[in-house]
Amino acid sequence: MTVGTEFSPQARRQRSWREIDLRAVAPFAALALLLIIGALVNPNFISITNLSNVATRSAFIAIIAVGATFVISAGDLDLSVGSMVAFVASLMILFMNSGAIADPSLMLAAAVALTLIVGSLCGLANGLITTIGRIEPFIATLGTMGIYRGLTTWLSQGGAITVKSAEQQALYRPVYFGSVLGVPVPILVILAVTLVAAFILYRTRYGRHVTAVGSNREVARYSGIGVDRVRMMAFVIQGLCVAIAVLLYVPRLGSTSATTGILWELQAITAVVVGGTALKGGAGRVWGTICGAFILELVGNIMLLSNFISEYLIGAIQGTIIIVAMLVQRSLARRS
Amino acid sequence: MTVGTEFSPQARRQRSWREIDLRAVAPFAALALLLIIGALVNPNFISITNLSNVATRSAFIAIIAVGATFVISAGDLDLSVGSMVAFVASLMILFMNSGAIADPSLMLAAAVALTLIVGSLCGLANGLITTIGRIEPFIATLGTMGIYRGLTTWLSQGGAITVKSAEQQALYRPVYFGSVLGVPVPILVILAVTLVAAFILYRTRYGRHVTAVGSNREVARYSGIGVDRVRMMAFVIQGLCVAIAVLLYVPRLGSTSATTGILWELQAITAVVVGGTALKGGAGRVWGTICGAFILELVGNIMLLSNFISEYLIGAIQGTIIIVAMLVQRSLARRS
Amino acid sequence: MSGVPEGAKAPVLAAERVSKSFGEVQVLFSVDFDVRRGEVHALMGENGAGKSTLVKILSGFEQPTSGRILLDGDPVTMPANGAAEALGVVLIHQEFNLADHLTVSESLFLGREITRFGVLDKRSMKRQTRLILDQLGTSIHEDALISSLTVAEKQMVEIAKAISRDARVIFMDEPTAVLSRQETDILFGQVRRLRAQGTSFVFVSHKLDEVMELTDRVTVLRDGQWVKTAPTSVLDGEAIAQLMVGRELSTLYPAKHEPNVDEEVVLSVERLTTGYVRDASFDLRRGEVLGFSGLIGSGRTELMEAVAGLRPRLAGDVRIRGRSIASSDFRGAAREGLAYMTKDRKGCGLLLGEGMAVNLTLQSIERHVRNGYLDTRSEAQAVDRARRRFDIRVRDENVRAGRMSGGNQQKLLLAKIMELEPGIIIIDEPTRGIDVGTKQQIYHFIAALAREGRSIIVVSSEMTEIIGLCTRVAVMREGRIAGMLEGEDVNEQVIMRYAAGLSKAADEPLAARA
Amino acid sequence: QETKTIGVSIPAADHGWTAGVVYHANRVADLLMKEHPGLKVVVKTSPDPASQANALQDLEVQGIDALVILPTDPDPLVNAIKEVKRKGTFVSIVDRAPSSNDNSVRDLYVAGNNPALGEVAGQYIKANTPDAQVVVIRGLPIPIDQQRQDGFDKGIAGSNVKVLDRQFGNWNRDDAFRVMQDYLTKYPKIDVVWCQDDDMAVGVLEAIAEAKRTDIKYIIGGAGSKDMIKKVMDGDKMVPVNVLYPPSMVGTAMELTAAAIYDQVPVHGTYTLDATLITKDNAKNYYFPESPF
Ligand SMILES: Nc1ncnc2c1ncn2[C@@H]1O[C@H](COP(=O)(O)OP(=O)(O)OP(=O)(O)O)[C@@H](O)[C@H]1O
Ligand SMILES: Nc1ncnc2c1ncn2[C@@H]1O[C@H](COP(=O)(O)OP(=O)(O)OP(=O)(O)O)[C@@H](O)[C@H]1O
Ligand SMILES: [Mg+2]
Ligand SMILES: [Mg+2]
Repeated sequence: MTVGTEFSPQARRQRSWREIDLRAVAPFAALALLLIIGALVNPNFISITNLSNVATRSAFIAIIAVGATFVISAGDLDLSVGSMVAFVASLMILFMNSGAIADPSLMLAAAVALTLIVGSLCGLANGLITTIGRIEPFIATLGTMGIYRGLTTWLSQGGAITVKSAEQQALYRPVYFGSVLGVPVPILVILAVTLVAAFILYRTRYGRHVTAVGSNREVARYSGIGVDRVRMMAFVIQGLCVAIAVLLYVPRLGSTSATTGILWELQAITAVVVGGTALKGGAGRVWGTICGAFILELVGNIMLLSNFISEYLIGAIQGTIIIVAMLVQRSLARRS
Repeated sequence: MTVGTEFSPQARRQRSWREIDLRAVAPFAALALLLIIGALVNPNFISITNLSNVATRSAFIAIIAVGATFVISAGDLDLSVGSMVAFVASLMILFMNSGAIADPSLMLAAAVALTLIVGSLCGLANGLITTIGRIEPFIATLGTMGIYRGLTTWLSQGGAITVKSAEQQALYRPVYFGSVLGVPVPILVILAVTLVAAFILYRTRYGRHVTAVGSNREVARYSGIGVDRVRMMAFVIQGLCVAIAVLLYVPRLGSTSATTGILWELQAITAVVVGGTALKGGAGRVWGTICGAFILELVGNIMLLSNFISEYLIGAIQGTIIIVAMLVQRSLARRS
Repeated sequence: MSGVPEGAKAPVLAAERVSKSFGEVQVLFSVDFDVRRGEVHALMGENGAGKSTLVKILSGFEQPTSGRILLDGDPVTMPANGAAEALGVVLIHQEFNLADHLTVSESLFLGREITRFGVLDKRSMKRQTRLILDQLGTSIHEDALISSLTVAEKQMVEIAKAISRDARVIFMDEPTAVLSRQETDILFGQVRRLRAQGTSFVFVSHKLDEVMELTDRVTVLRDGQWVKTAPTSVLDGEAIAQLMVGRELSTLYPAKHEPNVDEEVVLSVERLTTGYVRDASFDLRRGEVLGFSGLIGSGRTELMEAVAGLRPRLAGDVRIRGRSIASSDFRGAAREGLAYMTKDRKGCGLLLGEGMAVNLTLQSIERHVRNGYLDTRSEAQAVDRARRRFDIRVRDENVRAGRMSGGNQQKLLLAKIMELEPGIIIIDEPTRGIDVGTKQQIYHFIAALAREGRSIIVVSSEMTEIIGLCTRVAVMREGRIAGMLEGEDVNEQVIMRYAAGLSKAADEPLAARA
Repeated sequence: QETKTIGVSIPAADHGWTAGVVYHANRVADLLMKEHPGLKVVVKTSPDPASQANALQDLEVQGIDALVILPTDPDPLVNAIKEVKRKGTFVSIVDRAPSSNDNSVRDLYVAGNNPALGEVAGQYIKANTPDAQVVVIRGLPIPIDQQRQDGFDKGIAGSNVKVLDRQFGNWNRDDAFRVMQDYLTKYPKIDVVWCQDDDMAVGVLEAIAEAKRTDIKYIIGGAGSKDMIKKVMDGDKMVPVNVLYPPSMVGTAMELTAAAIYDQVPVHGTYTLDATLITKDNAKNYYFPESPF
């Protein structure tokens, strides 16, 4: 997206088309390439059902990755998101099972609110430890990753936590499986989240500050930006995104376990980087991130639909494809 | 000489002494703290057997982390080391089982040589992809992580790969279980590796260049340093360290599988950061890294020896301890 | 000027019809330039004229788009990335080229470390570093980390690095921009010494008096075109300025405008103490231009950052229009209308990876928020306004700040601060790397601000600037305000005496001499 | 009674079945300590072979008279177990046997029967739907998974049952959901899904339900989680049977071990538990609603 740069007369726009756009377009080119490969591998691949399955499935990672785009743009990193999903989902289901509120829809609304609050608090905790505690985000969130995962294991006693009331399950199910005008709800949620995120990142003061903090903290400080506040806020946004992902995750299987969300943090970060945001911080590319999440999910999908790859080698081929996708991107970006 | 510039060199020198030393000492302080806690938790903890057990088994992570210190100092990151261990170990055992050389000791020597070569080549592959391919090391090594892991799964056909010949196992066993003058071999290997690494990092031209490259690539390039060569070499060193870890790993369990080394990369990176090396690159602290590896292993050991912690919560407490250790470090370092 | 033997006048290094384009933007147009053995050759021109680019091309850091480079008369392709040092061609970059994690001696020998049997010979590298630093008369410690040095100290390290090379030609891109007169004199001493041994220098500077004093020949560039090369002795400052700007310059400094004694005191600092600065007290009146002078490391920057709330104070009070400002409360001070312009434009001033708009409005983004979202059109207007007002010259509107010429970066930084429309402005080194034409504009700009009733503190190492602009001057020395000069006392001799510790403020005990 | 210590080393609760193991280990530990006043039972969990080897060392440091171990992955742990055994400690291995499983490694082997888990499922499919097209979801690439696959192949041998595909679902609900969804895209007709684990069965069922596909006759999970047994009990058409692979076997081993060190009975050799086929008729015998699994 180039929203941030199109402030200008014609000459400017032309130039930015060349330089900036090719870089932003690169992930989409890689996506297109994958779609072509997929279509060659299996005719079912390109069917609406399959593509909408893939897009729907990618919702969790995509939404989490949108949050990660903020954290990474601000020059930080959050490794705890995967276990945060498990933790927040556990609390949500436990609350739904607690029967604190009799009316099912009211209960559901309360559970949703609680989830969003818990998610933000988890994010805030990460933010506080990294900024006030001055611990490298990698280590700080590796620590909280252990903490959230441990708490989940403890809450579930190692097993699964399942929504008990069938009525509630039925009420909640459409949030993942339903569709509006033929478009699955999760896809709509991805779109909504991304639009809001793009607006915040490119069109608000806060978004500008995120970029500044991520590209040079000293400059940000000398410009009167509350660096720690901006970073903390990015972690909170990440927490909120995790909570939204949980809101979609719980209705899918109606349950969660200690293994929920394992390695999702790496997938989210990969989506962000494949989407064109640099891990060093600075300019974030929300739309690229979404594209990155699709790419990751598509790669797995193509593997499974193809008939000629040993199941043992899937991991190896997946790795190769990611590297090749990045190479394609780079060479496109260098063309500019 | 001019009058104006007489702010004393003495004052400055003292300042820098303080600053550097306290920061370097901090991880050791955290280690000492843990030793005290451990002694309080369980009287067996402080026994020679236990401590030497802990030190011995920290060998894998410690040695890998020494390599990671180079990569991280040079401003890169290697996420593939865990699966590289599995891959290299598989190849080593397969070679030993191949019976290509009849004489067992000769065979062992050949296997060792092969392991070191394969390790370096794996490292080189990572280095080539990140430098020549210009892909962020996070993504590049996430890709090769999948590749090495996938190849291992394929080699082992989903099962385990085990040293077949009992004779060879017996011959090789002392490399992990033996001791020299009462000191277990792995501890000696840690020491040797660290000494060599410290020498390279602090006493050779190459080490100096690693710091420069990690601190500021442009500056290094303008100083006529072959930046890509230095980075590539750091990945090769990392690969060599992985190979050395494999040389210790194989005699311990005599076997490897597709799950060997999972998450070791995170542990290695944690050890490096807990040891005081910044993830952004620049000054590397090899001794701190070793200390970090001990800290990680000790935390697990204390958990196991204490009998009052629910096993479900171990992950959570481990995470907490790491964060607290870092906080202790930070506050010590800030004292300066 | 010096006794250069006749036969040595052959060019060592020359550029022949060199052109350079970045993408579609051409910045050098068929320029001819040559350096003779044992001469100091000044390269002058407005900001963005292409001086740095030419110098980089001649030292291999950029490759020309067309044209030739001749070394000892033979065409060569300059090896890239500093490898030209092997040919005896060394460049001191306009922007620092030092890595934060290295020490001074490590930086000096980076890329050409001394080893014995493969082991770094730290002792001998330190010894040589000390030797060179002593030659330069600086007390920077050879083991100090680069990150702990001030801007001026870093510049001295860069100079040390260059003269420690066995160079035939040394390019110096604005080496004195951050140096005080004292350091500049030492540097010139070294230049003269090496010139006598046959080393050639190319000296890029905007300081006309230095050029007149040191150099043998002058080349002037304008808008990427060669304008003139002539012996310095046949030119005077005015002539050079005219060649650069292409028009006649009126007086450099505007008329001073002294505020009334009963003008309101807008900023008052009382007994402010930080790690290094002790007991600094001063007042600033409405419409006043107050200068801060002193030697390198005398604590001016630290004092001003503490006043602005960018550094914690250990003791003391800062009041703006009577309202007390808490320690480290940068935003509180900003709300009261105080703005601070850093002199470290690369490290603290500009986001080098972003364009002009983002940088310009970074601190004043509120002005461009409409109904909660950013109005990029209004930002673009602000950019256009700032470019006109500060004469920011770029040939490509979307260029990243890091690729703008040094002087234009400085103007952008100034524009960024002025976007705040502050009532009190602290400017640290306002004209660092700025050409004479623009300098004059900036001086008049400052004077106009003062006339509007704003108050300005100018921290500068350029004595003439302080004297030309300020009605009152504080001289700092070793973390204290050694004297507050007014009226007749604002002249070079008196300021120097205070700065060097030969005169002291009445209430201060005699400082022990080291 | 004299004081003795039993060390119990089991995998960390990383999916439903292992969670059951942890639950039963703790349950039986409490029972045993009540039964034998001098007895101390220490239960330790480890996520992977390397840390389980460490846990063994740590248990040894504490001093134990007997070890009950359910190895995360047996072969890599053989040496570590031998190390314990060499010191004269009574060793019981549960469920996962190393390739050289003799007296030099352990005193007692309580076997869950992995090949049988696959074989029973295979035989059921062969008997009920002899011409079925089957898709298989595997667990993680480790030996026990391979044993189950081999057992399954043996079970369907000699029939028209055709395996369309095998992919890894990592014993994880979400991954199983994903794999199943793609199977449904890839194959227009599937008769039976064998996913050999009840955790994965949850994801599989959800994927089928969402696709509204009616060609799938039934699925077979495995291990006997309470949710799946409930479905069998209730006569769910999609889940007609389950293959028992009880996590409680660790408790059995602990009880036998306690008996051995208190010299009540001589226990040596191999005890193999059946991979019982759970049907609507016998389901209620295996239903433990309070277990986490
Ligand atoms: N890498 C680059 N990419 C694009 N444009 C560049 C690059 N480097 C320099 N320029 C442009 O070239 C022109 C000349 O810049 P240069 O740095 O040579 O000026 P200068 O004469 O040194 O000015 P100053 O006195 O301000 O330092 C400027 O317009 C600048 O924006
Ligand atoms: N004797 C000393 N002991 C410790 N620190 C000192 C000493 N002398 C100077 N310094 C350091 O030097 C800095 C003062 O430099 P500052 O930048 O404030 O001075 P300046 O007058 O602006 O000079 P410059 O032009 O070098 O910036 C302080 O931050 C202080 O830490
Ligand atoms: Mg310049
Ligand atoms: Mg200063």
